[in-house]
Amino acid sequence: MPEMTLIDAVRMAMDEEMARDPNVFIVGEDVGVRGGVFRATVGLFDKYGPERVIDSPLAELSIVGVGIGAALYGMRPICEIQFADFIYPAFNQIVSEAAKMCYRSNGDWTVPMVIRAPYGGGIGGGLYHSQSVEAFFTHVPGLKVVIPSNPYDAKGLLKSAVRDPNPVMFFEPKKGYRLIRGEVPEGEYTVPIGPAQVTRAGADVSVFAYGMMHHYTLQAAEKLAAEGVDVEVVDLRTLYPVDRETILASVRKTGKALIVHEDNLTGGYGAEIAATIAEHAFQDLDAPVRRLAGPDVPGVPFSHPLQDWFMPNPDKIAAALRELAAF
Amino acid sequence: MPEMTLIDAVRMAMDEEMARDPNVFIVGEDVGVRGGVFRATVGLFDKYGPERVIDSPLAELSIVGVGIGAALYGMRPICEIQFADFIYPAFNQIVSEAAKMCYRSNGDWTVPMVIRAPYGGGIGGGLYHSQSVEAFFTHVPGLKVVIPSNPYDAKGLLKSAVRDPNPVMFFEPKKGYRLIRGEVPEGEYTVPIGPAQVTRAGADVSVFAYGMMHHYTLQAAEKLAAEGVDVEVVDLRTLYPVDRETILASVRKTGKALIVHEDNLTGGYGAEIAATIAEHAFQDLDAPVRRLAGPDVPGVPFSHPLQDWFMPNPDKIAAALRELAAF
Amino acid sequence: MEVTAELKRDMFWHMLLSRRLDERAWVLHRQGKIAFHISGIGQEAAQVGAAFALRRGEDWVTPYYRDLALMLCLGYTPRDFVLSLMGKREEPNSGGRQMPSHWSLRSANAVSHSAPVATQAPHAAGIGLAIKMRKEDKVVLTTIGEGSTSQGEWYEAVNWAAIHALPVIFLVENNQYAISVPTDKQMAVKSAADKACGLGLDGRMVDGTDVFAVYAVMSEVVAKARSGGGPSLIEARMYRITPHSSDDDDRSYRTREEVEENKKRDPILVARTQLLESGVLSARELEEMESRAKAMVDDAVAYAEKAPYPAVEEAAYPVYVEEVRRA
Amino acid sequence: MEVTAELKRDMFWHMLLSRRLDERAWVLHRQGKIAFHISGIGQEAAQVGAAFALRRGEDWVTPYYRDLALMLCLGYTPRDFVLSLMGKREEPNSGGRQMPSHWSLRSANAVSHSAPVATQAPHAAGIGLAIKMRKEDKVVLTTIGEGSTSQGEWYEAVNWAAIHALPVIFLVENNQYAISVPTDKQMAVKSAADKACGLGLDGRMVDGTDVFAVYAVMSEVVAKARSGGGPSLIEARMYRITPHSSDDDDRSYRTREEVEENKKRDPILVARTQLLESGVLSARELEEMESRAKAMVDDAVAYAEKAPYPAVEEAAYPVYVEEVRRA
Ligand SMILES: Cc1ncc(C[n+]2csc(CCOP(=O)(O)OP(=O)(O)O)c2C)c(N)n1
Ligand SMILES: Cc1ncc(C[n+]2csc(CCOP(=O)(O)OP(=O)(O)O)c2C)c(N)n1
Ligand SMILES: [Mg+2]
Ligand SMILES: [Mg+2]
Repeated sequence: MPEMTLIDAVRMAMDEEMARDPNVFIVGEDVGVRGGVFRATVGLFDKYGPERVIDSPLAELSIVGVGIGAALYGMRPICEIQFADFIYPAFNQIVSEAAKMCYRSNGDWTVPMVIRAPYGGGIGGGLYHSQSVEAFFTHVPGLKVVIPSNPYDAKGLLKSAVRDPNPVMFFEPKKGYRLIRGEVPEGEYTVPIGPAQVTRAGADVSVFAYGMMHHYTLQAAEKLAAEGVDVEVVDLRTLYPVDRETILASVRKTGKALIVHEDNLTGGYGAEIAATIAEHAFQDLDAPVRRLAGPDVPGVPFSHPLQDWFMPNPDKIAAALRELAAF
Repeated sequence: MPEMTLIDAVRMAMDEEMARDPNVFIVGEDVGVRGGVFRATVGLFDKYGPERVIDSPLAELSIVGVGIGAALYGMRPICEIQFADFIYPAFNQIVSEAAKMCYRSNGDWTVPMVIRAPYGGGIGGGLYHSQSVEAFFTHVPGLKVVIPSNPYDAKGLLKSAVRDPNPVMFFEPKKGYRLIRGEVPEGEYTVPIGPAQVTRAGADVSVFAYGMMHHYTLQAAEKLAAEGVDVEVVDLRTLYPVDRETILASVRKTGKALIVHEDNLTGGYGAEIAATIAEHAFQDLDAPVRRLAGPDVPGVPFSHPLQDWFMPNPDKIAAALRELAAF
Repeated sequence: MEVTAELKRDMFWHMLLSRRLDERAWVLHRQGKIAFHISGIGQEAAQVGAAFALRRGEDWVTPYYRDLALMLCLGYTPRDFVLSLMGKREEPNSGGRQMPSHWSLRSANAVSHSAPVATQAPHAAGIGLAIKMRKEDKVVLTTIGEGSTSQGEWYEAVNWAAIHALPVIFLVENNQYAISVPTDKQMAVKSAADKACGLGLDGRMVDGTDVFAVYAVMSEVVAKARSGGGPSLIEARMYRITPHSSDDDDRSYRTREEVEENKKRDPILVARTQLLESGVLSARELEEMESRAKAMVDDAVAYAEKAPYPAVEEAAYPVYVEEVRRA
Repeated sequence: MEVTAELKRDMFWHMLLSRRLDERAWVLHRQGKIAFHISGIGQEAAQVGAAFALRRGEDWVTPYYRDLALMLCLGYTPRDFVLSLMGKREEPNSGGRQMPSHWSLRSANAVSHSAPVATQAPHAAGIGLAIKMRKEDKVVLTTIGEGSTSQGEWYEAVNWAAIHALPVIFLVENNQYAISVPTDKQMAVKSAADKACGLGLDGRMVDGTDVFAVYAVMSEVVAKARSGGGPSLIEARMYRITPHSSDDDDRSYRTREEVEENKKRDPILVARTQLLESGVLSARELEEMESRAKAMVDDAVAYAEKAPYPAVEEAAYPVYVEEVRRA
């Protein structure tokens, strides 16, 4: 099985889906000859032409709005938002339109669409090239929200997203684009949207994470193993609708839960997981439900010492685990 | 002390603040001669003229963006969004600009601005005239988020919001506009942004609510009192930054917590409160942390039986309280 | 493109039916039988003229809330309308989920419409893009109020269509008010059609009280779009004869004299006079039409009043396509 | 508005200083001393011509990231710039919080700029509104790339300014690319100045490689705005001589020949030739300027390299105005 980077897996998924279904097309800024600013679409313009790999005007609202229109017509757009930080101009189209279309028309109109966006910090991007935006969308019924943490899942989940009849927000951990490598089979496979995955079984503490933070959590879990603490790691993968069963089963086993994300703490995605555990696994809990997240400042600052202060990392995760294990 | 409706109190606050400070002005759709579609600004156009009560073009993005510009210059804009449901076009300006301005400029630039919007359901407004949008903004450091539940607070908090040097999101429970009445002193007073208020002391269960749901919660608490259950009710008032101390003190006393909001459950504001309790009052909890919220559908449906299904009400709150009390 | 007498009568019939149905809605509102109505009175000529220029049922439409006459031309029935006024289960827009006048008619390629104005414009561009990609000879019509062209959303949509020469007709129904706000507070140009020159497409003004004038202009631009000639922007100018909606009181912002003056160009009057004077329609035929319209409206009301509300459980779905249930 | 020789030399000096500083940034990047640079090379004439038409320090500016030369004219120093390239504490934009070229200079009324393009345009309209409200005779200049005029945000801002005849100059620096996307994929008109006719304000094109031409046009429209004549929209056309940023590789989307051809209109060359040929500048004076620029740039780099990073704690504030600390 060939090893590849996360971004190569993303590209492979799009390539395969475009080859499979002529309705699939890509629209976004610089996705054409430039192949995307992160090179996620390199080669696809040459292969599928300007009609299926469309350089949009610099306007996210209409990237999504036009995508919705095409999806209503039966196409399968993949809309690329260049950085997740720039998704807000499209917020109205995503939340008011894509998310509500099926419900409001009692199923007559549907929006089979994927919105891809690189997210996350630690790459020197400052306030506006580092954001995690998942919490805004995991609150919106009608959307599905997916974040892969490794190349295998990235390919399999993105293929599922393209085939999904609903709007799917697909956020890619950009710090991991080239840093996270893994084996990816050549041929056809998909990873279903929905199930979380226990990526490391353990008995003492459960950690729930996704994207880059899942990658770091596995590293932290190794450290803890060396110290005699047996950590269970759950990669949430699909954030919305979330796989409650896997989460609750894990907490029922270990009695302790830590949620990790790089988005700022308050109102972040971890709040929902913590609340779910506090409500549905209360009697199994042996310790407070802990969240480790970015601090409550308006963004990841640029200067390196400040950025380091902001970002969760394996050491910070390990420290939180130690504390929880000792409770 | 004169009794008045919640919307009258809102208007009185604006009137007094405009009289006090010539930098205060109002901008929004139909706020001028029409006096706002809910009549929140009636009379102010005549009193302060078209330069201080500005009928904007039909474009929320620029209502807020222009407001930010004026605030940067030293003005004190009150931006009215006609319905909270229509705030999304302005999302980018609120989240990327207003919220981050102070931090990103290390305090050189600040945005003293209020964004007012009526929110909430139960008024036959269907998916797009019933929304609760607070959870999107209580996740955004740099913003303050305020929701009054009665006329006294509405006036006092709005006056504080106008004087606050930061951007304040001020969401008004529109179903309560004319339904909720209360005494409001004539003269100068403010209610500080920040502190929650225990509006009913009790020993058995704590309920955390705001806006219309706080109003209903008090009614539910009365029912429970008749059944021998002593409910403590906390009106959160300032949702962000939230008054953790009052929340935790209440839970430490009662050992049981219910959070009520009409916004849909998943990723709603209640998640953060539940998570906070689960982390910081874990050892005082005698029961799972419960949330009663709107169901996870894309909006409040129009047809009456469907709307009733969606909306929390005193009976549903009472039922949840009964269950929790019996735990 | 010869306009036969029969075609003229047919257009007039749809205008008349729409008018009588719309008037009845106001009556139902006064009777307390419905909670809300937003009227198309005064805009029937523009809508019918536009609809008849399409290949109805084959071409696509993303309409806006005043388009009752347009929808009737596409196959929407008076029963459908009254059902939706009453929030009854059978109404085709949404099964009772949406407020009335939030159209959807899948069978006629009339896309589901929401309340946030201008969101339908990018959808039309996206549909146009899909039509072009599939090399079909369909066109898409999208309508909007003049106030709503202040939204960046509309600008982006028109820009897309112009850049890609998409088969989209942007029809602005300029009824001179956006709730209370007159056109000169929405734009610094004389007509929304003037906006075309800044966007690089054809712009045309037409008398929106004259159905045959609208039909003529629309037929031209539709033919142009169909043959690959690209999009057009049409402003049809008329007057909003009624208050904005049943919640509005227009006396605060316009005089009765102004309204009365403008009623002289009521499109029903204009067309009726034209048809009677040219002998296309006899007084008897007119009378027959009137009683046919009355009968249909009576039937619709009677039918809708007896029709059931949605069952409560229906409110819970379909959030996702997987949950769509057909009755 | 006579353009003295001294004024001409002063303009040229700022262009030259900006160029040498900008070139050094590229060197620093190649040396691995900085992580990111986004260049203004090729755009100095437009920026300096615009800046000199203002009452610098008194008029207001909401700039965009390529405006190094503009900022230098306003009082930003080479040290400020290199400090910010290196994320050092003392840099005036943000104290190291923002990426470089995200300008802010409170003392010069140059407003803090963020990354999401076009957000600065509504701010300019709001500042213009405030100026008008206070009956002052200031103007506000806002700059933007041509690609970014595709954003609805920009349209709404210009619309506001046009409706209210605000003293705002919208300067579009059309460097013919938005990263990889050429102008004809952003707009169906020939020039961004053509957009003015659709919005009801004056639109002018000017050769953006000729600083004196820009100065002349800008002086006119600034005078007009200052005297209550309302806003103008100027397109200055030039060529982006460098890749989009240090992260970009422009070979995928444009030929070397094209770039070389366009370098013939390098604004530094154009101005230098003009000044030397007209005798306004002697070869010796030019040499002196060059060495002065080099010395200032050397000094800036030396200074910045020694300057401290922000202390880690500083990352935590100021989220709210209450937390602002002055060093
Ligand atoms: C984004 C958004 N903001 C505000 C509203 C509230 N609103 C509904 S209709 C309307 C006026 C629309 O005016 P216009 O576009 O001229 O259409 P008309 O109603 O006159 O046909 C407003 C402000 C809305 N529906 N959507
Ligand atoms: C809202 C938003 N979307 C995307 C980007 C990423 N981006 C940064 S600069 C740029 C191109 C801007 O082109 P143009 O407006 O022509 O300005 P130029 O860089 O050519 O000066 C893009 C797409 C962004 N900064 N903001
Ligand atoms: Mg109108
Ligand atoms: Mg450019």
